[in-house]
Amino acid sequence: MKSSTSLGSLWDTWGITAILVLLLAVAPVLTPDFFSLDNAQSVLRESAYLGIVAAGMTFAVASGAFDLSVGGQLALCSVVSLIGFAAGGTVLAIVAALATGLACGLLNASLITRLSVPPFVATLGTLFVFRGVSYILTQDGPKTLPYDQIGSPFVKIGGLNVAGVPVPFVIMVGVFAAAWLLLRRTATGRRVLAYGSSPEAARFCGISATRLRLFVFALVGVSVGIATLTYITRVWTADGSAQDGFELKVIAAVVLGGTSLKGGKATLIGTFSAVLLISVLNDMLVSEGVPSAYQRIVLGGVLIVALTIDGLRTRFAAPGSLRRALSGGRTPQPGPAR
Amino acid sequence: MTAVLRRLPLLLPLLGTVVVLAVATDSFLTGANIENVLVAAAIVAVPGLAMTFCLAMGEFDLSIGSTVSLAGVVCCSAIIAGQPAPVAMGIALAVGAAIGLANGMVITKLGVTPFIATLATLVIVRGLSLAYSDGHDRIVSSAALKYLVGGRPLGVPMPIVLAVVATAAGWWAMNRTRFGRWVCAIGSNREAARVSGLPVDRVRIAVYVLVGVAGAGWGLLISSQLQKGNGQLGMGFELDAITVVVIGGTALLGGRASIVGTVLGAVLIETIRNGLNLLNTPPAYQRISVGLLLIAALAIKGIRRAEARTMPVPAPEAAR
Amino acid sequence: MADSSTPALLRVDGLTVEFPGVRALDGVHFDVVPGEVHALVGENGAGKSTLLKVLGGLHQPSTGTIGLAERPYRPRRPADATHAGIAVIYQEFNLYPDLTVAENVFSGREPFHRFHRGIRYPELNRRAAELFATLGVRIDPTAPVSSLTVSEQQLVEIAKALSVDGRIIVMDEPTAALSADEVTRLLDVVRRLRAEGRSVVYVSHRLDEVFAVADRVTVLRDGRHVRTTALADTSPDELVRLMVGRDVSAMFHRDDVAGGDVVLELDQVSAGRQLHDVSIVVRAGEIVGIGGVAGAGQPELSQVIFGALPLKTGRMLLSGTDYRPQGPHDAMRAGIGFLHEDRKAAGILPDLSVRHNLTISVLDRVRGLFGRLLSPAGELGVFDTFRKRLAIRTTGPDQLIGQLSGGNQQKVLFGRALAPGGRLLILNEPTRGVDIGAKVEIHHLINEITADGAGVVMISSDLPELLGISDRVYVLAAGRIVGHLTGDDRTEENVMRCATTGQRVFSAAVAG
Amino acid sequence: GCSDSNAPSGNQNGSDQVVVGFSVYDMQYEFFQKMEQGTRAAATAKGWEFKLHDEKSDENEMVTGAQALIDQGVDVLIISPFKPSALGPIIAKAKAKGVPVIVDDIGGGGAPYDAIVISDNAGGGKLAAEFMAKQIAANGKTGKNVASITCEPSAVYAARRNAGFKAEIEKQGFKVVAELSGNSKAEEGYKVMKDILAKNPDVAGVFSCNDPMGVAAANAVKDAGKDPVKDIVTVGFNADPEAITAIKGDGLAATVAQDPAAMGALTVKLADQALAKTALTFDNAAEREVYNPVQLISKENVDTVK
Ligand SMILES: Nc1ncnc2c1ncn2[C@@H]1O[C@H](COP(=O)(O)OP(=O)(O)OP(=O)(O)O)[C@@H](O)[C@H]1O
Ligand SMILES: Nc1ncnc2c1ncn2[C@@H]1O[C@H](COP(=O)(O)OP(=O)(O)OP(=O)(O)O)[C@@H](O)[C@H]1O
Ligand SMILES: O[C@@H]1[C@@H](O)[C@H](O)OC[C@H]1O
Ligand SMILES: [Mg+2]
Ligand SMILES: [Mg+2]
Repeated sequence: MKSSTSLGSLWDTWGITAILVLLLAVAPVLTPDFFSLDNAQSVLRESAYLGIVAAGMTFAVASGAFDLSVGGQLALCSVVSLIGFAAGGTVLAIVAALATGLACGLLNASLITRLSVPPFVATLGTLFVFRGVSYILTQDGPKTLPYDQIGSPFVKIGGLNVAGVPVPFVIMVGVFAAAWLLLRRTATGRRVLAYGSSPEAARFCGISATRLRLFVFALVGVSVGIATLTYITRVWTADGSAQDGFELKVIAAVVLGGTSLKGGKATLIGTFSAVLLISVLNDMLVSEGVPSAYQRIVLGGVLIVALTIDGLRTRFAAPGSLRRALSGGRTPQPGPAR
Repeated sequence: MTAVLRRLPLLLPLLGTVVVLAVATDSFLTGANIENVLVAAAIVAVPGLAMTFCLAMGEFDLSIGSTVSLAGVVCCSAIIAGQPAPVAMGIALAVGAAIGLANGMVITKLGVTPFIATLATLVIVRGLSLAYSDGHDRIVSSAALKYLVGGRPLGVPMPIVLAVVATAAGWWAMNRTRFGRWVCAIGSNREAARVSGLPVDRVRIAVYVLVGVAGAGWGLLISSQLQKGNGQLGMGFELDAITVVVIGGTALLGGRASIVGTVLGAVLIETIRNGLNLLNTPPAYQRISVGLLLIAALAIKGIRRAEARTMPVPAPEAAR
Repeated sequence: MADSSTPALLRVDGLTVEFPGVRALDGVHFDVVPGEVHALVGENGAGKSTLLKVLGGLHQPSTGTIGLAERPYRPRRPADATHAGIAVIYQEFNLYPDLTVAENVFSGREPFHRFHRGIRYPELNRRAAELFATLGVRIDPTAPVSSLTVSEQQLVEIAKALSVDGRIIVMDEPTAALSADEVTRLLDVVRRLRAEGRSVVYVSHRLDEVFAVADRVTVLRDGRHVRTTALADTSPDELVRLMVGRDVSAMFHRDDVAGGDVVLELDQVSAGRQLHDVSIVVRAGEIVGIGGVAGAGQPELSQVIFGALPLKTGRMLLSGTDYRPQGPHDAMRAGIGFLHEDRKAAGILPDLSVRHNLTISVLDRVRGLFGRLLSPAGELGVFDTFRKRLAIRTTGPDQLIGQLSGGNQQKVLFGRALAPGGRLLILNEPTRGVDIGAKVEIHHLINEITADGAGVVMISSDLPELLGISDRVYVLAAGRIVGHLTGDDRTEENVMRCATTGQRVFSAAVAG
Repeated sequence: GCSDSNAPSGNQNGSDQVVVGFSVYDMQYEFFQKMEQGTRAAATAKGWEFKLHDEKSDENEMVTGAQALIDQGVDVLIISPFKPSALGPIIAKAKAKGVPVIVDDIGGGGAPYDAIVISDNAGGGKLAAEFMAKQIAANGKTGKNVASITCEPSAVYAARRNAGFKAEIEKQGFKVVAELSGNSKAEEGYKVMKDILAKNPDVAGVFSCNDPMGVAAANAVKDAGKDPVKDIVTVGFNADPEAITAIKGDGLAATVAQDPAAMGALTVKLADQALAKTALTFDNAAEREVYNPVQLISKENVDTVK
């Protein structure tokens, strides 16, 4: 069989990874101790929770929706997990985080499928609800992992390394591997892409929108539950305000990675690289002592540059388009547009 | 009446909320409070109307909250530097237009997806605003700037006047002009719009400029209230603007727009917020209530839609 | 009538268009003289649509020249074509579902008030209505396009092209979705355009239309020019040979079969606003045709069986047991396959590859590792089978389906419907847009399925096809069964009589 | 600090110069800019090397950045934590490396820091209440209703201000008829005040637990045609420049001043003592708290404070 991988489709999957590699190549020049063990571990540890949720969110975006409530879910899972820890130690803390995530996801899913509330509004609404409930549960002050529990296995998750690799990062890699299998090698993953590509056509392929959305939003919830384990054991505390604005960061990582907001296309490799890209960039800016106002300007600029390369690629994908682009014409996007 | 309700499904939850508040509080239905709600609603409605065009086109502009901040900082700095207030406001609006133009160019000419492009501008413009103001307040005392929210032509608060004019203009532009139809056409099927020879890029750029200017206008209204500009203002406003549009019934995927829906969406949100304050609701419960009411308002619509679906139209639904 | 000695209005020379992995056009030449109808024919994927897209400014050739009225013509964008007086009806619709019919027809050319910039809606709607009157159809100009049937959408596309007032009107398979009398009226319009001195480029897989309306014909094969000739100098058989490169055996013929057990029974079924008290039976091994004019309720009938439309009253039985699908997923699990008539809106999964489009209905059967994970090899197997069987022209399994020619997309969707191989297959317009060779192959495949014991419900606006392949035909009019034709009663006259006059013709008892 | 490490006589990074790491809440706020100036000035005066990290109002960034400072080998860490309750993992790491930790402002979150310099937030709230009661009386008003605009519910320090205010004002016979959150934001403070005025046009005073909301509330009072000094006594907290300007122009009745620069200098002093392993003296030994006094600023004294 002749392989039909074109440069274009390679870029779709690996584009952001290429930019990440580029950045890693210049990092030691700009930031001499970038590859010091401490720093490298810190970069990998720091973004695991973002990455894990982004892996789940990739499915939601691929199905043509997104979940705005993940910040509220993270807050609630963290608070409940800490309550669980206080009540029953490590096992209960873990179970509480996962179960809360799943419950949040199922609640979103049932609002969307049973009450026909559009995902945007349903998850915007539950964002408020989850944060509100988290606040109520922390009325007497934020929940905290007590300092005297420093030796407990739960508290250690966030800080441990195996063979020098931070455990949160190991978990993140595991989650991405599982997510990749789910997306690329199971019927369910394929249905997600089909539904995102054309909900109407998918319906006539026997894909049940109800079950699909139930699955997708429950999956996002579970991913938040897992992320909570790496998050809460790193910052040791939570209340209703935890990770304000988280939803936009997560969606940005997914879209930056190359997953289309219109649904139907997804790349977990892209999401993974985008998460690391943001984390590496942030680390470099911070260790260079760039004031935060300017950090923002650089970060925004890099986002645009990264996706400009992508935009230009699509523009030059069609025959004769290079010439036309140079002469200012427009290029048809391949495939039917919706 | 049922026809009106079908076209403006938000009326029902709005009326319900009003009735509940009228019963539950003794101050909701006072003149001062109604004016208070309407002014607050007018202030989000104006940018919401511009955002309606963006969503109708099937796109988002996330940068609007940062534009609010930068416009306020620029306007107040200009006033401090001795510019007459109208000139300062003009400069601020021009800055808003420039941000919109930048968004539009990056999106159409560089092919960056609107979500990332405007997210990047959100971050950059916030950075500019913070860097320019160095984290300091730009405090002014300007009667002319104050007139934007404090003025009362013919006894009507200025924001309401602005919103009424903007609604009329927005409705006309959306439903009666070629521009509005092209916006919906692009949102309905971008490829078809291109094949039909519509000036797709020009329309898209125009919409981003519109949102930029409206964002700057929003910033002026906020700075008019606070008599200052600074780098912190307007955080998270992008979600507020998009929310009033979406609950107003404009399709997130584009193609359809409801100008009046956006205005009702703004009134509903502000009514809920005001009502919760009148009821002295603690912040945690306020969040929960706002969330639940949002869902409830749209669930009512959703159930109506589900009912409609059991009486299917002859043709298969369009794929969306 | 013009002949080939008249100087050409449009002249295409040495045109080459390349896509990654394919050369869609390879040094093609082609010309159109004023006042002629020039047909363009060829197999699926021969390059017809690509040529038209170049004329319309959608694709840019890598080499070649085009002259229009003796001047170079290099359209870079659709507006260039419109300005040059070329109007194109593309094979895939380009409509805005959320806008009204009239807004669609005049998109970009809306009449507006100079002073207040408002669109002149009364004029807009009136002009749209006039256009539909010339086409002899009634479509409400103020209806949203999302409420139209596929054939109505096709008519809107035609009206759009006519509204441009072009010198050259290019039509890519305009009749693929039209019913017989709509086709007749369209051909009249084409003749009228010619009489007005305009030129028409006409693409169709229906050679009878080509012979009925065209003056000259150009045959493309594999992106190359094969022959241009006056129709008077050729025959259908010769055209087929030129297109396919070999003779194609006669149209499929099917002997009468006696059906087996009843697979599907509908008892007084009403659904939607369109379907009333429908009772039909389908037996194993049978092909049951559903006839009637467009809009008589055919898609509704097929969708209610497939669970895509909820049942209002009546009941359905599948192999004798009660059948109440909650949605198409239930129907599929019950062993029903389905082909939708709207390829673009409800057929293709545009972001997925050809392979994934094919296997989406049989995911449960392409499992490898642990019986859970999909097996890429299994999927390739499905792909290979159908590519060979249906001669799908694609660069490979990973090509996006949207990059296939229209007819090849249709073949993929047919394969998808067929793949699960259940007890009942519902086919809406199975051969829409496919070439002659593929049509015969599709008929063979349908025959094979029934030989394996499945029942088939077949809906086709192509009456000869419907009658030629069905064992029995039910006729629908205004959502009710008005006829049931078997044996020698299956004639076009009988179908048309009950479909249009509502006169009831039953050649056999309906109930099983 | 804890003396479990056999720290070399010099310091962590091997050279003679002491390196101090300062992790700051958010450099976008003037309050923390001043705190940073005070800290930096005191540190450089001692000849120390000063390393800054900006938490950017994010608990994840706080933990990451503060831990990175420790990794980089600072000898002592000063931190104004965005989330006091997230100090645990930072202090755990510091302890492991024998780095003393001095907390500045906000709160200590119960972790074993070496010392915390803290404004008397509850005391500040009390000062605000005392002033408000006095000013209401001076205005000749008899209304007994007042309102409070709070920060976001997670801000522990702000909750203490409100608690201090409430306790005192109620003791003085007033009733807090509205207690609503403006989430620390000026825009929301303005709106909330409008709602308060719509329901309770007769409130005699309003306390706001930061100045952006306080000045915004004063603007809302003015926009309702009332005077934020004479009609509705409006009091903020922090003595941000905008509050000082407003007080001078009769646009705000009072604010409670903290002195972030002085607090910064104080943390450096404590850091020095901790490095030298001298015993620290606390105002509240149980919590290892060192208080920095707060001061009420009104028209009367606004010209006398710097
Ligand atoms: N979204 C869906 N729409 C329609 N049918 C579905 C959907 N999800 C699963 N199914 C079908 O439901 C049945 C059971 O589903 P389940 O998810 O338990 O198993 P599966 O499909 O074999 O597993 P997986 O898809 O995860 O590999 C299967 O026949 C499957 O094809
Ligand atoms: N955007 C595209 N990207 C890649 N290949 C394409 C694209 N468009 C068309 N092709 C290829 O070009 C060839 C010619 O396609 P074209 O659509 O012109 O065929 P056609 O003659 O119109 O066929 P049909 O009768 O099926 O409509 C096909 O092999 C098709 O796959
Ligand atoms: O007083 C400080 C306040 O001004 C700032 O906004 O948040 C932290 C507080 O300690
Ligand atoms: Mg499954
Ligand atoms: Mg074609």
